[in-house]
Amino acid sequence: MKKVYPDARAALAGLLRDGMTIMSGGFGLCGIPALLIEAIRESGVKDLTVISNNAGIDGVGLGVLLETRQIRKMISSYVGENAEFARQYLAGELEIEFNPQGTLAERIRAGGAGIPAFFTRTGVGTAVAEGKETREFDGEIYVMERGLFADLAIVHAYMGDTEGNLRYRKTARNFNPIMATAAKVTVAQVEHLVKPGEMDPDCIHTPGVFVKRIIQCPPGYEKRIEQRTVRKREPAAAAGEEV
Amino acid sequence: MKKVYPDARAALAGLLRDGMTIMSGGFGLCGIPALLIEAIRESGVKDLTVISNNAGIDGVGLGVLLETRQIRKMISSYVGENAEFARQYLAGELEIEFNPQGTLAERIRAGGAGIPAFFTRTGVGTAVAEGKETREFDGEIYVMERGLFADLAIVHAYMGDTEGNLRYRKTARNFNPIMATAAKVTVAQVEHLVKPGEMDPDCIHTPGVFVKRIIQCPPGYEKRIEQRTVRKREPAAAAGEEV
Amino acid sequence: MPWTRDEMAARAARELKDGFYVNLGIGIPTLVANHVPPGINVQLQSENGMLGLGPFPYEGEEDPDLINAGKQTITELPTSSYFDSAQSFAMIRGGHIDLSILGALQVAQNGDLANWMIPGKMVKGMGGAMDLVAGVKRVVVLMEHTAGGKPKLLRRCTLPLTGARVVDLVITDLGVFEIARRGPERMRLIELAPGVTEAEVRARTEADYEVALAGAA
Amino acid sequence: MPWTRDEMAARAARELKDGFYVNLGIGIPTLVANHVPPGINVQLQSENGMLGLGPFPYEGEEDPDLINAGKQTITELPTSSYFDSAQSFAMIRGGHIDLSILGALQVAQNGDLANWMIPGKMVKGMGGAMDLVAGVKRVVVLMEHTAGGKPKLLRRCTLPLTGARVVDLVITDLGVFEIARRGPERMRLIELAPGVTEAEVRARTEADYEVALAGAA
Repeated sequence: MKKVYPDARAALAGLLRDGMTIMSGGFGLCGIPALLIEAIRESGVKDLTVISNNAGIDGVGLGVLLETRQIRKMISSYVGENAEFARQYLAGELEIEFNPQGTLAERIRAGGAGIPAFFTRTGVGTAVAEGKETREFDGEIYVMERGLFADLAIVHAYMGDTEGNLRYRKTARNFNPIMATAAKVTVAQVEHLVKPGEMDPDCIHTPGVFVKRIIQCPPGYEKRIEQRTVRKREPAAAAGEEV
Repeated sequence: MKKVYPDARAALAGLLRDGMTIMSGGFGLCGIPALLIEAIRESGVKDLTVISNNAGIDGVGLGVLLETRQIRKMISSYVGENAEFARQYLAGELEIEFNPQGTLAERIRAGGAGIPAFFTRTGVGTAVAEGKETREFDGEIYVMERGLFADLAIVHAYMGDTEGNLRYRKTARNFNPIMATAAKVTVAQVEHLVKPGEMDPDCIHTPGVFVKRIIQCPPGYEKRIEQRTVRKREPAAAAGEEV
Repeated sequence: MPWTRDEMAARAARELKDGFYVNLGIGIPTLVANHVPPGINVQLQSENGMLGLGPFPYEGEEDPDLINAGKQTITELPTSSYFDSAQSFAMIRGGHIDLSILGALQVAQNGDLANWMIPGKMVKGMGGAMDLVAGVKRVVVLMEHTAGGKPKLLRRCTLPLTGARVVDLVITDLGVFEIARRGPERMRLIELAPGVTEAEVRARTEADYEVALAGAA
Repeated sequence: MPWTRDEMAARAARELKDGFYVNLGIGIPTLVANHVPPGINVQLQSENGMLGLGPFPYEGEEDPDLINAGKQTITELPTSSYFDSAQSFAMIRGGHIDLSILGALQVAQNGDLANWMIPGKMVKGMGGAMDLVAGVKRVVVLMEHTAGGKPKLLRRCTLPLTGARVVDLVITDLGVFEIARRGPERMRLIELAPGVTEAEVRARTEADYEVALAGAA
């Protein structure tokens, strides 16, 4: 059972169809599966529902699928950084379902874990709870939220082996591991593809069972920075100091 | 804010009271917080409700709290290996609430995650679902289960730092990380206590926020094996071969 | 002649497909690992938090931190990974494990399974069995056809259930039965152990089943 | 004289206690990190999956894999750990974070908070704000007392809510208000910026509040 594919296009072959639901990992531009997004763009598949915390920025990440109008609906928590998004949304060309970020994460985790619904305090008394069942437990009101499960999940990892075991790096982990569990098929792009046994088995974030196909990013693959923020090299830098 | 305590007794000082609920990590005898259990025995605290996948064996692990009759009720998935347990249970001295192992794990995880209730397929149509709400989602019946939260969680980790960050080893991880999240106070015993920065931050299983007190196991701390099973050193060992 | 335990395990191993992730129960199911067909690569999952189970350790190499769900010492493989109990059952409940092979006290013709409790005896608990049968994609039962001369394949289970309509296939020492988990109740005898007759099976089975043997009329 | 943004942040920093785990919102709340009192050790959490946030990197040391929830490049500390978004919000929703300090568009006298949406304008989404205010043990709002001359402390919020009865304390440029999250509605003015009078605050506040200044009659 070979999981390794030569490139993004090959790894997505046979998996794409119009109207499908795709989960796409990352937070902002951090840990996004940019190669796989690019291959989806090239495939021309359309009317997509995309579940992703953010929508990229213009021309980067999911921004490229917005430019080509391949996305019909987004399920996200925050989409502030994308002018093309705003234009399509205000023109009524794009549907958006906002979820609180933690509810979005938990819905994805639930979908992958066989939990069809759960209760949370988040959003009680707000527009988020409208039309949803609320219920009291031990004197506190909670709203019921449903699990999310997609046709396809695309994720980015720092390291992966040929069995599909994945390891993420720093805050590029974010939504990737939970999305990897919550789709019929999960395809991963990894910066470093290694042989089984080269990763510490205590430090595998996504066990191989969740990953069906895997590709290695080509040399020179660029990870973009959305907000480059730095401090001056001074003896006593104040802002953002260790607290 | 010092989290490190000199020994198990000191780490539990002020935390124990009769009738309290305690979560205790481990699967069988693997990854159990034996030092902390021993200190609970010495404290004499009684009428405990203990949430633990198993109940130890006679004289080892939670078995020592059964011998001293300090446990009034167990919430577990499997308690097969303990003669004293069987005696007290059949004599009506001990209450037991059986949970399917995955439901137990999810209830603990939910308790720690602020989820008061969730739905699962596990146990539908069985005695486990009796008296519980069932509900249909997308044509499938599910049973509602409640989150679990304890007064105290005691866990065992392989390595921990003075900030309370923990790392577990192999299958000794089991219930420990989720229990660490699901109690008012979590106390950890670790085999190796290190300074912050000595563990890879991508490989910390329990972030320090969940751990209030920590002790290091003394030299010679023995981890017990419940079922020592070996194979013969032969050129072609059959049973249990890699598959 | 009825199948031996090893032959039953070998028959169960024919349910494995390349790339499968499999959870094996305690007892006869454990033997299935010895009969994986050549060219088939499967990964074993253990619900206490491991994927990629290796064989038992050599004497002196036992590791107290490395056990299977039966609490036996085992070893790891290059493909192994570890996770906590919540993630382990997320994997199981979420339908990510392809196959579970486990033992049974009783199986009903509608796929009901009883394998955790005999009322009046000491109850040890269900462990992970209820989660496995509710969550794993395909459930295969490996069991003796009768217990103390009494049928274990029944119209209705009389013991408390582990799961309702959860069994896909039953392999006994006498033959193999397919069960429909959805729609009308339907159990079919699809294979006989060599030399065992349909009449023998009928005599030792309470459940109603159709005969659908390969090559039969 | 009203407090400056830095003075507001310094006042908010007095809410920190040793050993606290704290989530700071974007804007003025970020400045709180610069005013942690001596002897107080706090760990900052970022909802994108990090505990133990370090300062901004030196030029040339930015790491695309290391950002805060505002998507700014940051650094790690010896105490840092990383986790996925589900665990991050399990931490938040489960009440494991001691304090959240965030900005607001409006706060009502009953503790209702609006800070994510202005109808008719482009809606960007609530991000993690709804989870933070619903889950964190104590919620402190840091905001200007008025916006365009209009009060932001209201009897009832007119903008869509981020959370209902979720605010414990409001620090504005004019003073500090305590709000009861449970029981009858109750907002109390407990501190004034130096030189600011109670009458000035009253004139710029729509919400009903009691005056409970330390040292006041």
